[in-house]
Amino acid sequence: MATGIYAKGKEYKSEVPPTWCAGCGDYGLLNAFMNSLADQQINVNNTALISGIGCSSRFPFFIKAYGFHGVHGRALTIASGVKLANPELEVVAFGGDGDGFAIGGGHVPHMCRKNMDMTYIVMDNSIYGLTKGQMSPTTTPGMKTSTTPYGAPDNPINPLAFVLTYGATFVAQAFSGNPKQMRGLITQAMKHRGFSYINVISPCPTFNKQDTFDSYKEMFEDLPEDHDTSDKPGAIAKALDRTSGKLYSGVYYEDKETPTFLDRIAEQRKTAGAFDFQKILDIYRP
Amino acid sequence: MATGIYAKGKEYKSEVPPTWCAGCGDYGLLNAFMNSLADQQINVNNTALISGIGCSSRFPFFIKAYGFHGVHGRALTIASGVKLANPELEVVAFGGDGDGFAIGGGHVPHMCRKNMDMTYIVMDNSIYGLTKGQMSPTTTPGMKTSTTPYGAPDNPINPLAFVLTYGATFVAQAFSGNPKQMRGLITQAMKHRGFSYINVISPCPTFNKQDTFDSYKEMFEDLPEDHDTSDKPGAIAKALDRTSGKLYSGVYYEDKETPTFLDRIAEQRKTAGAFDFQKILDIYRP
Amino acid sequence: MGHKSDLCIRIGGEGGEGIISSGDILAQAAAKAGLEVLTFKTFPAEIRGGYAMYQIRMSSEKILSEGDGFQVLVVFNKEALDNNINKLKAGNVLIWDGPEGGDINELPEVPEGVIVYNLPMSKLAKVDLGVYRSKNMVCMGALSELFNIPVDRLKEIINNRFGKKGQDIVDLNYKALQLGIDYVKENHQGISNPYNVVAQEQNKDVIIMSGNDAVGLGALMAGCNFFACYPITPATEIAYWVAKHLVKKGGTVVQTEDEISSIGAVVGASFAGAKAMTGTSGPGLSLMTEILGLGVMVEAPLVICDVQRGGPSTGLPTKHEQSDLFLACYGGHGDFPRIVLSAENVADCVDLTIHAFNLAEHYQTPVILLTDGSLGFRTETFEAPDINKVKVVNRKMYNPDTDGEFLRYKFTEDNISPTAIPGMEGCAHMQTGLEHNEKGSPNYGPVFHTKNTEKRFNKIANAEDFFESSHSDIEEGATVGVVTWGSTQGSVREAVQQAREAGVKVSAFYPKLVWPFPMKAFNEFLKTVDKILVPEVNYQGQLAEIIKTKEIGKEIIKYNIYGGLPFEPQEIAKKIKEVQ
Amino acid sequence: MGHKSDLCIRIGGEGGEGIISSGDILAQAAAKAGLEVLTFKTFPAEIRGGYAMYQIRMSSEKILSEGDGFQVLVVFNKEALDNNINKLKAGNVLIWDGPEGGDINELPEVPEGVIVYNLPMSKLAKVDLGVYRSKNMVCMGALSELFNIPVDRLKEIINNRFGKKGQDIVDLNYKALQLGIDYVKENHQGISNPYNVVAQEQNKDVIIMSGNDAVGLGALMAGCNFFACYPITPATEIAYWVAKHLVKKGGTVVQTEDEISSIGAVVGASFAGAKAMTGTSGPGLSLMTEILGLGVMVEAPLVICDVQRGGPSTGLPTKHEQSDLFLACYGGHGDFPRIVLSAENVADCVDLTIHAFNLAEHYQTPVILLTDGSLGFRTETFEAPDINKVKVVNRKMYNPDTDGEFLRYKFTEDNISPTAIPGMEGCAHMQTGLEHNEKGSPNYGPVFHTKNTEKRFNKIANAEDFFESSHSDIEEGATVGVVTWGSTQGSVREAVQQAREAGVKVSAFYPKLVWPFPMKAFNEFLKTVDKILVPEVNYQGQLAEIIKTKEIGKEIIKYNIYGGLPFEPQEIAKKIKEVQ
Ligand SMILES: Cc1ncc(C[n+]2csc(CCOP(=O)(O)OP(=O)(O)O)c2C)c(N)n1
Ligand SMILES: Cc1ncc(C[n+]2csc(CCOP(=O)(O)OP(=O)(O)O)c2C)c(N)n1
Ligand code: SF4
Ligand code: SF4
Ligand SMILES: [Mg+2]
Ligand SMILES: [Mg+2]
Repeated sequence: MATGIYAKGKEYKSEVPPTWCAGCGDYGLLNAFMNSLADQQINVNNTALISGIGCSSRFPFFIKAYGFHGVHGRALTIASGVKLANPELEVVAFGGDGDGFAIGGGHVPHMCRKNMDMTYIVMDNSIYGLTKGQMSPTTTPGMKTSTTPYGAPDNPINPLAFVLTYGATFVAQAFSGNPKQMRGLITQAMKHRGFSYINVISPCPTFNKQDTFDSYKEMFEDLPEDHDTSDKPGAIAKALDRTSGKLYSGVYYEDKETPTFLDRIAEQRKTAGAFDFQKILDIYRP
Repeated sequence: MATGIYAKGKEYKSEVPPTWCAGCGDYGLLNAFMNSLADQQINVNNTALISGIGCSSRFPFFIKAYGFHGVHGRALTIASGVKLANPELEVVAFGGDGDGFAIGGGHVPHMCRKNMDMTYIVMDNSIYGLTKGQMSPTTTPGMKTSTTPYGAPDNPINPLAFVLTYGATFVAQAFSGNPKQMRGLITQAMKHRGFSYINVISPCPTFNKQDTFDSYKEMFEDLPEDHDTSDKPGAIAKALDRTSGKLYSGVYYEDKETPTFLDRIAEQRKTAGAFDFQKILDIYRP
Repeated sequence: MGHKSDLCIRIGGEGGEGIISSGDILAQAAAKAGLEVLTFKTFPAEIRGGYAMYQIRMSSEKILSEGDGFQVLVVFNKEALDNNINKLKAGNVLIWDGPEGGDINELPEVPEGVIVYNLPMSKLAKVDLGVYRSKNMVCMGALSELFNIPVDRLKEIINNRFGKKGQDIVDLNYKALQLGIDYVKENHQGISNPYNVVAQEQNKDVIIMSGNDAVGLGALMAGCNFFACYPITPATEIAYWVAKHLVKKGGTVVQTEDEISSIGAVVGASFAGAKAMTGTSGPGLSLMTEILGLGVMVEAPLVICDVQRGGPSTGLPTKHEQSDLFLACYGGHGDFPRIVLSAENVADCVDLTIHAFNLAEHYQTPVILLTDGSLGFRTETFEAPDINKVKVVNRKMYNPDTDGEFLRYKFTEDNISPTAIPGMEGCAHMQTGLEHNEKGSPNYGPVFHTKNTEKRFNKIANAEDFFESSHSDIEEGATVGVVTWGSTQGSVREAVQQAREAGVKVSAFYPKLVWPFPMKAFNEFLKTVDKILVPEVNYQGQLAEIIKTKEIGKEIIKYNIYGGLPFEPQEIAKKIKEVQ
Repeated sequence: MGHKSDLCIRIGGEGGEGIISSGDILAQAAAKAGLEVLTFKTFPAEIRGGYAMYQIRMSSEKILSEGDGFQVLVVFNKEALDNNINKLKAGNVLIWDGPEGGDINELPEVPEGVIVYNLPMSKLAKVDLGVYRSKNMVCMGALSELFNIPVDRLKEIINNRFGKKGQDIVDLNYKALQLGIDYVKENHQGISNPYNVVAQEQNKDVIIMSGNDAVGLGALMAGCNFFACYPITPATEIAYWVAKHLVKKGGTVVQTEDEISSIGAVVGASFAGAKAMTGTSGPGLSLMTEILGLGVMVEAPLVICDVQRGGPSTGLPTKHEQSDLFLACYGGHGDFPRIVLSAENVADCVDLTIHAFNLAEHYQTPVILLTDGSLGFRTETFEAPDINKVKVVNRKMYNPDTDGEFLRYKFTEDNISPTAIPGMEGCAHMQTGLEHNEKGSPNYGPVFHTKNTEKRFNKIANAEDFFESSHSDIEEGATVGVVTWGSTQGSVREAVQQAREAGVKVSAFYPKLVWPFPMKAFNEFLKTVDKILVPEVNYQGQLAEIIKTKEIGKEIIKYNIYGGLPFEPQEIAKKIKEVQ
């Protein structure tokens, strides 16, 4: 095995001990992710893990790969620069529901529609963890948080429906309580060409006492066998539908046809013509 | 008639002559909007029109009402402050496709999901007009613009599908070439309680030579009679569907049930209790 | 060394071990006993793990700063011991739980002369009480017995805090307290205790409150009725406060999707006539600078409170630093002025927030109030403010009878244009971030840009006359004058006391307004000294650099630390002696 | 004033009347004729309507600035006449189309001694040619005939420009030219024309190019291979250029959804090893300051070009101002340094962009290059640069053989840590905007924050030694030294010439590096003068304020204009005389 590739998931773990509370959902992703790296035989030297700010955004510290822990909400912007500068790299971006869909929410549509070649994993705990318990974009209305002492007044966003509408070409949902399924989904997402998104429901037992492992366990179900992953409106409808009280894990949507951003760029390079410095100067010679 | 209310649409026009090119689609909205104001007997003294930066964002200058022309992409943030500070005001925000869905795209989801009590009208010309012809979020892929000399590499966004997914409670599309229909839609949108959105297809003959009045005229059709404005997944599917080569104008979706942000705030105020300065200090008296 | 009557207790341990809540209770008990209290807390930037510290300074006299270290150290774990043990001096006290709660007889190495009081709080809680997490209450009990802190007060507070959770919880805490008290009584009776505080009657109406809460209180008193914000350490508590209380007065508080949206909403609310504010820390202020310029351009009254933290970038989110002065004074594109205030202590947080609103309204311009993380978190006792005595200023409104035609940006003698808000009849107008004429229509000609630029700068040029914008403390014969800003002012005040007690002559200048710098008062001050010393918790000496631009013709001596901690007064006192 | 051989023609009218394109053609023709050319354009901020102006200065000698007004004025409408007529002096020429293209015999009021040449270009185009929009070409023909600009050159350029559109278009333009030529021949023959330019042989390889294009060219030459941006006036042309040309060299150019995304992508690309850049104007730079701090914290080499415009807020998007120096030097939260450069002219835009990349790579830190709207838009002739002679610097990479264990933020003697990029084996590491230890792990203790803060500042402290970072022009016996930055440097150079020609002794200091200010060179310079004069196109005197912080012990005289226009050299020359 080449240096940088490991046989077992746990060998991908860095020396840095996770800073998460006992019982934090993010541990589930960490394990699943490391196992998926081993499954895929990923080389950490060619891997860049990019994140924003939040409990969840500490993720890259705990893996042996190259990593970048940026500023709040901008993980995708930085990740896109990494990938475009070196398309050889395996690029995965990480963040929380606040990082990704509040302050960072303006960037997601554009990564999706560009079909930027990378994977984005959001750890959704319906709360701001690191800043100690304020309303997040996925907080249930009416929930009391430190900034909403009389109950959260906002309707929650629906990350899956968002990225589907934005044009992400691979969209899945996973649950921290089911790391085995998650492991497979991560592998699928990383192998996907183009922009892949995984919404990980990852409870925060410390600050969100309402959305717990137990309550989610009740609600989670695999997507039905007959779910058509090529039907986007169907996938959106599934994501929006909360009448059943169920949450579905699995692959909502997959599109292998749409060219990726790098594909398009490569196409353009061909029409741009060869580099000739004197020819460029000629334009400016009077 | 009280001061500030006018009988005819054109009386709502300010002294400032529009800065738009001859043939700009934005004139269509201006006329339709003024006529709608007259239809509704709106008082300009109680009206605040808020915009960002762009050709389209000059809109408020041309109406007699209170107006605010802010910075690029932030019209909705400013408009929300205006409305929350004085719920008595009629608040309408305006902008372009770049202002609203590129730099400002991070704010739209949150105004929608909050169901903020105001109307947002985007003049979509699939180009950056004011800065003279760069790719916008709705530019057709492959189109050559000044920043994309080898063709635009990005897939376009779908504003209607976006705001529907975000949770806007009134969503319509209009066409500058059909100001009569637009006039009615504006009235409906402004009368709607909560966040209402109108996507106005408003060609830029100066910088977008591809998406013209003529090409749009071919494509535009009214939404079918049997379109169900209460079916959100259906509305999204309709918005996403480009296979027919058609564009539909009319009301895509309407939801009169979801409480508005002001409704929720009012609810909370009740539980907060009465103001008593000494009682507050008591918390801090040792 | 501070006052003789001072007692400063520091408790250190792992975040989450109840250190913060027990510190709060102790501080309140001391305040209840009529003492002045000033606390100092540091948290880890991570949720779990990392070192947390709570220090309670109590005194019979006004406390000016965190002080010079502490006399009593309580350690809940080894990290706390290692971080702090060497700061103890002969005669100071270590409260000792045993290594990681182990055998109390296994003593740590301590500096010479340090007194060690055994207190097996872990064991008492775990074994005797059966509830390990009550360790902090055992500790409180012991401390109250050792240092004379009235246990009745402690009980009262515990009852108030935990009453809602049921009598069981209250009783458990009482029991834990008693265990600590009893242990001390049995084991340390008769030991001549070097420290004890004497409860005293207070006939002032005192409150104990944090800097962040105080900003909220100030906003409420100033008539703030709109607050928008995005959570950020160490500023979020301002939002908690206003979210709870402003609404009772009919105000609106909204959590937005980011800081840009917050400041946008604040500008909009101000346009609509509200007294609007946002609270943030450095990263948020960076994001707000574009719209800050818009606020100046449209002449919107609004207030931004920046609770500074260690930077740049995400930096040291829970650490102390005063490094956003440049950003506050110079940030944002284009050449535009803004008013910048800085608070010294918790009472100042109330007062200056009120002044910030008044200045904003009077001058129709954004005002930035700088506080910092230590000040935001620390609690202090001070006299309860009287809402009926507050002077509230409102923007000058257009009056059709006296003002002629309504022109939003009318050139006037004092550069303040009477304004109008939506809803007023006949005053409909446009505001724009483009340069404009008196009416508000875009105009890029030399005349209006020149005149408006001058208007924007000139209108606030005399802001120092608007309120008590600085305080000079002049000692005759002093050659050196200390000048600083923010909470370092407290350390300087105490350092000046120390220096004078040691016979060193020194003067000091305390600006509350830092931009435009109160030059009239400062020039008067400068006449009395030969050189100035500027201690700041940043690298470049941001205030010192600004003062240099005033070409004061005197030596300016910078004194900078940038390790994430505030100054100790003794450090400054030493420096004063050095440079005098 | 200016050189004897100077000719400066100004054409004014409504935006969209072909003024810009005809000006471009005229400028190119002059350059083709071997003349030095420097143009100056102003556009309205609106798409339609508003006043546009194009000024072409041509000379047999190097042109240093826009100059002192113009000698020939062509007006396409009344607004252009009103805006400019009073700037004409006796002996200057007005080309007169009649009022709004009406009766040419209805003469306007002109200053005494101004010569009026009738030229009914509207009529000639509309009536004689039948194509009104060819009015500008009629005008070109007339100008070439009047002022000796070789008409063959004009035709060549027209052929190159319009050839693609078909011979019809070319012929139409030729015909229009000829109409203008013929009119002059018939009506103004024999008039003793006070101005004419003499074509000359050029044996240098000259190009004519705008400042924005030149920044693109510099980036390409420096090895830039990643460029992200969001359109903004007056910077967008940089993006046009790189979008067209960088890709040919394998580079990547991406238009992002906003400026925050641009700078984020640039930081990411730099992390991945690219030479990355973004171009923007003030509002964009304001939005970028948070991530600028991140770039400094992670020590990312990257370049930001800010093409300044009038501010604050949306301000005066197409007007001239140098008001982002404070933002560039002091913007962003926390106390952190950055390298700031400022360009004087178009050739400088090439050179300093190259230096910007080299500095960024060498010091592993963000570099901001300040230009401005006039410079970005104006075209100038200069010698074609040689890509083979360019010195390209690359960041110091980690070498396992000599550098020991890989530590991304290793403390070294020169404060530069050898780095590694993803893809390198065995160097996987974390970069974070949190304060960190040598490895890159978060650390908020006093030691690392103190040492890293010092490292960040110290590593660039001697940046002035890295390249020719300033230029001193010392005249013996001069008491006053002029210091300025940006394109005002050109006006100062010309003013200095004028002053010296008038017998006034004066020195001047031209910093290319403005932060950290090149103090070694400046101190040497200061020894030779008694006081300094700092002309700047902003209100506060941003450079003057920065110089004040250096406590130079000499009088600093500010000279500020802020009307949206650059200085005229004669204004500065006059001031020099006044203060000497
Ligand atoms: C510009 C800026 N604004 C605010 C913050 C404060 N902040 C840090 S993390 C965070 C939210 C974290 O929530 P989320 O992204 O959901 O992650 P979690 O901690 O829940 O995993 C906030 C508001 C910041 N660091 N920077
Ligand atoms: C922060 C910032 N970035 C960029 C710009 C430049 N800018 C002004 S308008 C505009 C885009 C206009 O496009 P759109 O919103 O579609 O409006 P249109 O002109 O097409 O109506 C841009 C990029 C700006 N003013 N501010
Ligand atoms: S606070 Fe919540 S999200 Fe953060 S580490 Fe703890 S459990 Fe996880
Ligand atoms: S440039 Fe386009 S969008 Fe702008 S005014 Fe002209 S036609 Fe309208
Ligand atoms: Mg979260
Ligand atoms: Mg547009």
